[in-house]
Amino acid sequence: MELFFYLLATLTLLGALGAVLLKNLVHCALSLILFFAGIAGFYILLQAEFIAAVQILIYVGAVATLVLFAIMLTQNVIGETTLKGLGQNRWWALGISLVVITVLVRAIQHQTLPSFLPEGRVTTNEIGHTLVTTYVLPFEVISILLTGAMIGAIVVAMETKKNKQQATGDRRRT
Amino acid sequence: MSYGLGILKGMSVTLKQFVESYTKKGSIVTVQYPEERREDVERFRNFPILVYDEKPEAPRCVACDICAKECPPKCITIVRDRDEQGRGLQKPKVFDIDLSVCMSCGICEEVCPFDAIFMDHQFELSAYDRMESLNYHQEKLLKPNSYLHQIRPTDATQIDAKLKAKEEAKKKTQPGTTA
Amino acid sequence: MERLDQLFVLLKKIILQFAESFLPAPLLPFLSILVSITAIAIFAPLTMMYLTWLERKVIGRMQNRFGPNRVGIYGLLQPIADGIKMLTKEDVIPLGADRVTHFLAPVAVVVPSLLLFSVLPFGRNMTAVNLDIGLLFFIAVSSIGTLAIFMGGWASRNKFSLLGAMRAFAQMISYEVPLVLSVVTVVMIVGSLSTEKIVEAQSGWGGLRWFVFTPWGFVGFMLFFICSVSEVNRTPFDIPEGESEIVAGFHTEYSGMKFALFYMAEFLGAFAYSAMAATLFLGGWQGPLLPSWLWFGLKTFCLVFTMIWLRGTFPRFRVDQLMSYAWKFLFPMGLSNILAAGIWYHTPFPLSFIFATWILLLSFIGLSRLNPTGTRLERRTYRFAE
Amino acid sequence: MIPLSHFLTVSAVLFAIGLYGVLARKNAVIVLMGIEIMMNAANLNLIAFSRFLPANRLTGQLFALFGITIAAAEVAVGLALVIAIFRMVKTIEVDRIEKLKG
Repeated sequence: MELFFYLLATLTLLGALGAVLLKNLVHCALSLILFFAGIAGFYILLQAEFIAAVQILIYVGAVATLVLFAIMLTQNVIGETTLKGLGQNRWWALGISLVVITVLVRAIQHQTLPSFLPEGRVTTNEIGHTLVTTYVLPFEVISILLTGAMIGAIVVAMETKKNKQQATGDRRRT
Repeated sequence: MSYGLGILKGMSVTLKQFVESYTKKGSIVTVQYPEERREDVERFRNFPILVYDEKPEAPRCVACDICAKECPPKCITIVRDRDEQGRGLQKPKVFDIDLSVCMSCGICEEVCPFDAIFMDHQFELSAYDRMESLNYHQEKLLKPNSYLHQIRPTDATQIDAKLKAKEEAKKKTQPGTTA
Repeated sequence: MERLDQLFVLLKKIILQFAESFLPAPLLPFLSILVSITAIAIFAPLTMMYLTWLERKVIGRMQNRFGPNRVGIYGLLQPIADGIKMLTKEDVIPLGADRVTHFLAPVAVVVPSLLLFSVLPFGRNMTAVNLDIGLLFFIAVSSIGTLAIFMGGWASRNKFSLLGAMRAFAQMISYEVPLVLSVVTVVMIVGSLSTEKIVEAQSGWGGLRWFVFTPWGFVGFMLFFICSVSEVNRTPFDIPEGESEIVAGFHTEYSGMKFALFYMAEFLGAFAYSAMAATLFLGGWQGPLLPSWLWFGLKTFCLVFTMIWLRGTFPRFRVDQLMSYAWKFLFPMGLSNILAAGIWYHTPFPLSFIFATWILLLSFIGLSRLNPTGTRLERRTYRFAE
Repeated sequence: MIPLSHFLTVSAVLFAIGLYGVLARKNAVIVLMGIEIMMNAANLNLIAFSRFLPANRLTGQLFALFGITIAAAEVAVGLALVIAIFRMVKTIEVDRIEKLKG
């Protein structure tokens, strides 16, 4: 069991680091997908298969596609995806994230955490059942939020007559 | 309500073809080439051949060079035969056709005034090297008139009749003028 | 009969007993998983090879010609000849391509389509991995394939393959939605995501309890089958590798073994999707007389044959027709199918069929009337290269 | 048997990496990816606690489910904004998009 954990941990950390540090945008996106797969592996380790499958379906299936589409749409030339790399304030960023890590890890060490494993598994129909009985309000609110977000995203990103000319216009001027 | 029926109709056609290919006899058209062969079609044309009547030394061709001029890819080369004094003879000394260039269009057969060149039915002529072995010389091109009768009976008989008629006409005028 | 039905299960038991003698005890569960994995690993490529043979024979026969019949009797060794040809072909990596993604793409395409096999119920208690979220796993893994195709298209760094990859992306996403909607109806009625329970729910009455005989089941089956044909990029939805327009789409720059992997993924996907369609709507391995795995094979074979039959009949969709067909026809049909299934579930027997068919017919006619067929592309406006 | 602290440290490190990505990178799409990584780290915590705490074990997984849907909606809107910005200003370098004129 521990072997899987360490394997998955390295895989996920590599994916996350790659997503953040790589120069080529599409390589970042692909390592992000590796990261999502690693997280799904963790969920399976924690015996949450349903959430792992949902994670793969939503993140690897849809969010990564969305990110790749965005990269494709915002790159003027395919392949020219090397960018000026990191911003000049990256040392500050490194400092802040190191501080965050030390604070969190210190907090984890001092905390007395339950170490024994309760038996019994959470089955999918249990999740489904509680989702529609005790948690029905957040369930409905989420569905409204999703439709709102979807319509909003489409309206924002849509090419109307007005900004279509703007898009082509700009390019001709520069 | 007929949305989608077009799809079913299309699919039924292909299914019918599929089923018929097993049941109906003639529905599969492919000829399994090396084993089965398609029967010979008279006007089939492949590479040109020269025709001689009796002796291979006297082909019908009089080396008039019309076919060489007319040949689109220019793959015919003719050199007229010369006797000792250097006067041209009505016979080609060298008659080469480069089969790797020839596109078997049949123009040489059409323009030839002396019906000397015809398109052959023989197409299995593969060779190992492109240059020399596909450049057919006169000996390889010459074929007897009987072979022509064998592969293109109707055309051959018409041409023989025409030649014979020309022969008599010449004989008839010939004695007239000498007298 | 029982022994024949459980043939493969008994085979596995014999192997395990034989291995028990010399293997230490804790290794046994791994061994049983290993045995089913090797079974799939042998079964999948074999089916793929002989699906290619079947496809060439059937399409040949549909076009009044023999299929391959030179290599071996009836061309049975043709797939092996193709395999050798694929292996010996030189593996060209284009200069501009970035090696890592170019190399990873075929692997990332084949792995999901092999994973799909782990969840399929090949026969009575013959599912390789009996997940209780089997169906969700199937859909999640099939969405990974889309990404791998993009990787392949983008990595080979040429205009055609990128165009093909973007087309594949758009097509597979917009056809995944109706696919999931048609699966939702089955899950709603059966109440569980595991493929075993879905098949059990369709037993009884000698096959009349199959979902395909219910109104919503028939429409769901049509939706699922159409969407699976397009998920697998087969005609008439094979725009990503539309030979006529964009050379070979996303696998233009692949040759040799890598191209074989793309090809293999397509056929494994076709087989897995038809098997899932059979499980969901045609009662998996339910069947009166024959052993269960034979019934499963027969149904999947019929569905794969229809996929090939479609390929022999239809021309390719235009991209905008493809998109509008998915969003303007299949998606609303999926929604109305769920409504019909809900009503079917809660009304008593004679009424339920009438209501469900009435709703579905209404939505079918309405949608077909709403979607104007034969719309022309609007006049192309040309922008000169800046 | 992997203790809970291991999972928490991994998710803490992932959270920090996401934070670094958000702060250090210039391209808006990578910033959104960083936010995605932070959201996932939080979800990992939820699931880890739901596994180890004997109380009703379901809430962790449910909230992770809600977290995933919200993150997906957030990425969709974020990327729509990025595309709209790109159409107007032709660049998505984060530090160049600070002109507030119309």
